[in-house]
Amino acid sequence: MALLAENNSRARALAGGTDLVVDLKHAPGDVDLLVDISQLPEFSGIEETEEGLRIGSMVTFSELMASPIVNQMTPEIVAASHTVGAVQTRNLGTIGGNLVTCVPSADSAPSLLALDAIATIAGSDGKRSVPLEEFFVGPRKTILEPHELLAEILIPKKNLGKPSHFIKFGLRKGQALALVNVAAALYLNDDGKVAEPRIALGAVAPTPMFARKAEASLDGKRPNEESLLEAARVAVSEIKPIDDFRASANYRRHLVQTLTYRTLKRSAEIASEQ
Amino acid sequence: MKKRGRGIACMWYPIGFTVAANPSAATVKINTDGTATLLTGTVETGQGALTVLGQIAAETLGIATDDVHVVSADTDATPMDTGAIASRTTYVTGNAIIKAAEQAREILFEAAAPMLSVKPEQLEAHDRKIQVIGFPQQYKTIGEVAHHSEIVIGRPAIGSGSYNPPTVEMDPETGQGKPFSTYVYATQIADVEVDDETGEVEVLRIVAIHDCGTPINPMLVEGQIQGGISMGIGFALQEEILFKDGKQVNPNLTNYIMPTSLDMPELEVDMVDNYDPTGPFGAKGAGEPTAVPTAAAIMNAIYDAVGVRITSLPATSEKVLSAILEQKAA
Amino acid sequence: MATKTKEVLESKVKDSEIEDLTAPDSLKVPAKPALKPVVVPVDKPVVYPLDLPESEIRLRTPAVGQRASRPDGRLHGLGQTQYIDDMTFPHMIFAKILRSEHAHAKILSIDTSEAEAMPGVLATLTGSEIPVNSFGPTLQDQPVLANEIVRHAGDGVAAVAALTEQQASDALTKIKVKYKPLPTVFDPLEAIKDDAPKVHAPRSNIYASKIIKKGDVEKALKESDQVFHKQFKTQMVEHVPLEPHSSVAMWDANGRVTIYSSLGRITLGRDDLARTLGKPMNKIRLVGTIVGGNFGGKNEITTEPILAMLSKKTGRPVKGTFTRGDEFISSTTRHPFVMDYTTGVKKDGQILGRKIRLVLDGGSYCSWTSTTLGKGGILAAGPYNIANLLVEAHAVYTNKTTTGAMRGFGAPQVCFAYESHMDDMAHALGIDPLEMRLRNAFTEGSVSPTGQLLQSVAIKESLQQAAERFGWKESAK
Amino acid sequence: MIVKLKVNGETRSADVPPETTLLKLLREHLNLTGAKLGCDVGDCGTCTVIVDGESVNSCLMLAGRASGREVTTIEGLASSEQLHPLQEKFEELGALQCGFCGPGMIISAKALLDKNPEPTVFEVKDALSGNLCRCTGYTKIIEAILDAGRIMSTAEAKS
Repeated sequence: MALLAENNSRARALAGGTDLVVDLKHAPGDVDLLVDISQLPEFSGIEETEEGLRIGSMVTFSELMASPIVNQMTPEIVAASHTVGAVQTRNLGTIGGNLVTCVPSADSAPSLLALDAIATIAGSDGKRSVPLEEFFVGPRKTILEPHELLAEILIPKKNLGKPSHFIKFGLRKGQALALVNVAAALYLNDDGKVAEPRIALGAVAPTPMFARKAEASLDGKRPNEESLLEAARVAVSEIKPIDDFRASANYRRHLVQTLTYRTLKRSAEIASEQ
Repeated sequence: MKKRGRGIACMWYPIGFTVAANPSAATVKINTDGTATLLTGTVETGQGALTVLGQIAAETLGIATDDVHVVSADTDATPMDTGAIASRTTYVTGNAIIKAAEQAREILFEAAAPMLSVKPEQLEAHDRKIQVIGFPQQYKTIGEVAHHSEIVIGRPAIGSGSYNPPTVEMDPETGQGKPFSTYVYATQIADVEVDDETGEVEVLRIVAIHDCGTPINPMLVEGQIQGGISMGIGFALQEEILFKDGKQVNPNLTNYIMPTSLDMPELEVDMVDNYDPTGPFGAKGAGEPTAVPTAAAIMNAIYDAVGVRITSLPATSEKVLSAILEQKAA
Repeated sequence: MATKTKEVLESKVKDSEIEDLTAPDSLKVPAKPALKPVVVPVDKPVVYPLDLPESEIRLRTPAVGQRASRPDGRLHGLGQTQYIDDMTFPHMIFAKILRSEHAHAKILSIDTSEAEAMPGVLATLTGSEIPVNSFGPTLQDQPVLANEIVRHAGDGVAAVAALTEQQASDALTKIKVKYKPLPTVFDPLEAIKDDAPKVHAPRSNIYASKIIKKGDVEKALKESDQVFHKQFKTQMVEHVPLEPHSSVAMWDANGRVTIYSSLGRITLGRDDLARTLGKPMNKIRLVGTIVGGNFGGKNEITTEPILAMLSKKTGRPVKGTFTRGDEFISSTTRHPFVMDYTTGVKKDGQILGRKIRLVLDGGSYCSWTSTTLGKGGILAAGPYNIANLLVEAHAVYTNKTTTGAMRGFGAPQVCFAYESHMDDMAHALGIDPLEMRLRNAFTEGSVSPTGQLLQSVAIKESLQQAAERFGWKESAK
Repeated sequence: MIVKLKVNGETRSADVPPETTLLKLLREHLNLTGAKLGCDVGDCGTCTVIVDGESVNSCLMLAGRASGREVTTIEGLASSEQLHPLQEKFEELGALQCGFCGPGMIISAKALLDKNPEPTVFEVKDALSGNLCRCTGYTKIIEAILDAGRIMSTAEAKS
């Protein structure tokens, strides 16, 4: 970290390298110093602690998918990990790298957001924690200072096993970039009403985001077609999608509506099965 | 909701160049042990041409595939060839090889005739033997004959030949003429599922039945069909070079969307039983046509599933959804 | 690992032994020679079985009809197939090509002096140094390296040969090209208009046309029970061979040049090289290996004359391998088609007459457009008996990537149109799509759109066999 | 920088610039050209090798990171007596055409079968989604992998 701090903008931390090595090839002169952090023990490992499920930032997507704890407690994180790149990139790519790169379409972000994940940041002057939502500042921009690194992700204990569903929509099935990512999570009260709904969206705004108004519209309601559709419609009003060569903003709005409805519906089904 | 649909498309496709001469030449050298070397100027581009051409030479000489070694693609050493283009290799180069091999074989027949006390025209090459037609028990092995011809008589069994498909110039006013020697035919049927809320098209299964005349090597023909279909699926649903102000915006494999293993449906491919008397052992060709009807079959299946006619390719999920929404609005 | 890239690189240059320069005196010694990294120990050969028994199928007679395995298949599986980029030769150097960022512009000047002073650079090349700076299978309208006008963003304008690929790439950024932008046209339907900017001024943008005429189409349409019309369009597609184009050229003391190339057609490739290099054919040796995917995209020379000239300038083998980006922007692609179909049918589904207009986006150069136009036009009516037919097909230049040969030469485009059109008509007439096709399909002895008597026709058989295999009847809704 | 690693069971080392990828190290410094350069950015999979049991895109891994680790390339599969079952089945079924994707495909398949010798068709497709092929439509490749898996699990059951 001292190395990163003293070299400031000309230094980069190297995690899995699936994005950074490509960047270096495109602009070889931009970086003077690479610090390999992928093997740091304090940034690795998956474990259940008092606070919840701790995922080291240097955990690869393949490790996440193979982890019994993650499969059991947060299966949607496994599902989301499975949509990242292909086997070879999942073997190299880390969850921390995916979040720090901070592209709007980062596949790991929505399912983590939906479970109110917390990011722990390590700096030369100690550690701090922020809700993952605040970690993202803009496209390719996080709150990390040059001397700081993302150390770990924590899924709070109360959200382990929270009914959740994730859908990635891309232009093909293998190795796809997301046009839209949607993750939903919710509880059902004893009287069958929705509690603590979360709707997290990717690739439809400068950063991965919550659809807070949509969540509010669903909170306390029975999850029927009317309430779920209404939430999906409200979610569309909250996003700021762009037109690009992959898809129009309008199409992304359609997808958000359809996929928000589907993820909420599936989450509610899981909840009622429990 | 996901809706199922099926679509059929058939096609025809010519072998070789449009009118223009596109000859191939070949040389076949029979070794004194009865194995052979084939020289061809074509290039193996993955389709299995050299294997098929070796099989054609072997068949003409009555020997096995493995008995022929194929030398290719060196302008210093191999005869001219118009090349791996226009689905012409099996047909055009194949016919040239038959002529070359027949010429070499004729030398063996002439050497064997006195050995078997018959006339050369009474002989055939079969099962690594030169034998008397109708009397297969009267034979000499091809190795014995080749050795005798080269070492005793002093006449090495080497043959060369060339072939150019016969065509007739097209009339400039009406286009009437005979631009190609022969054509192949095919049908593909696609079974698809269309999500009418996202426009996503999933191809579940494609049945493809192709005519290539005699399949010289059915395994390689199947490979051509399967590969052609994957290219056809990309053309149908995903692939497009996009421009902004005249510059490509997706010149990479991240954003140029070609099918991955996960995008491929179940394929059932087979061949029509057919024989073209103008082709080598009845064969025509199989390279390009395999990619031709796929997109049309998929578009017809989309229509069958959700009732929208896609008139411009590729049928991206966005395009399909907007056609569905337009139809609902109308 | 914590590595200071820059520092390490600099220290490396200091420690380095200077590259052995055996090249002629005319060669400029690179200012900052890069090091040849030292390979330390063991270079054990790769191990694999040398005497496997042959598969029984390859030993069978008769040979035709056998599912014989491919001899190259084993080498592929072992990783032992030598593609061009796997080849190295002593003293081999690497070439890179600078490409135009403009879709249409006049080249005012090209200054390579700064690039020549870059570390590791041994030579540069521009179009004016190529003996005959044009090529193309039908029309020789394409420069090897553009030196007067660039016609699409991707035209090569200058080349660099250096000790490493990275040095060659770095040097490209130092070449200064001054352009004067010219008006552009990208849409083929715009390009076909009289007042459109001319891609090859003063010539018309329409550079090839084909007409096929049979019977009396207007009369047939009048006599039809129903007439259908629809326009179809297709997109530009890339071949995507997994192996990018690659070649190595080396000039020898007898003035012969040997070129190893990923070309799929060496005989005509040598013709093109003899022409562009101004050399007799017997002074050129073109060798192909197994091409790592072609699909029509490797049917023409691309960088081969450039590498040959750079080899002549440096006295070394010169390798040039496309990046994936080069593969997209500078190789050929599939023609986009705009297709207008008008078809008259009887109530029972019989096609009486068909009128077709095809406009092919020919991109910036002709390449294999004439063949695509011919095949597309001839095949456009489909495998059907149609007594009255008019096909009019035109290819037009645009300031886009060159379109050329690609698997099917226009057939996938027109098949998409005629088979979509066929289904529309079947649905409108209430006829099963399979039946609609069977009623019109060619049979043995049918006459093609060009008046050819067809033999070995198997279209109905393929339709029926496919329908049976699919379960067409059973799956009817 | 000096990179020392184990490649196909042999200890190898090379002095390379720090920005060298594992792919360049293998191809240019160790003369192992089985892994190919098809895109250089991790999209095509032709450069796939196994590092410590996991398949990776060697074009995305810096050589320095492979230091001290065990790398298996396509050249490490066969012995002087026999082909690897994957190589055998790929050849027998005509699974490869131009062959350029082949080494990467076989390495991805090996990484799969080493962990899961009896995969489903979906698992095979999923394991190959990072290896593009333009010739074959993947069909015969998938068949060959399933067949090779059967051979490998039978051989394992016998031993």
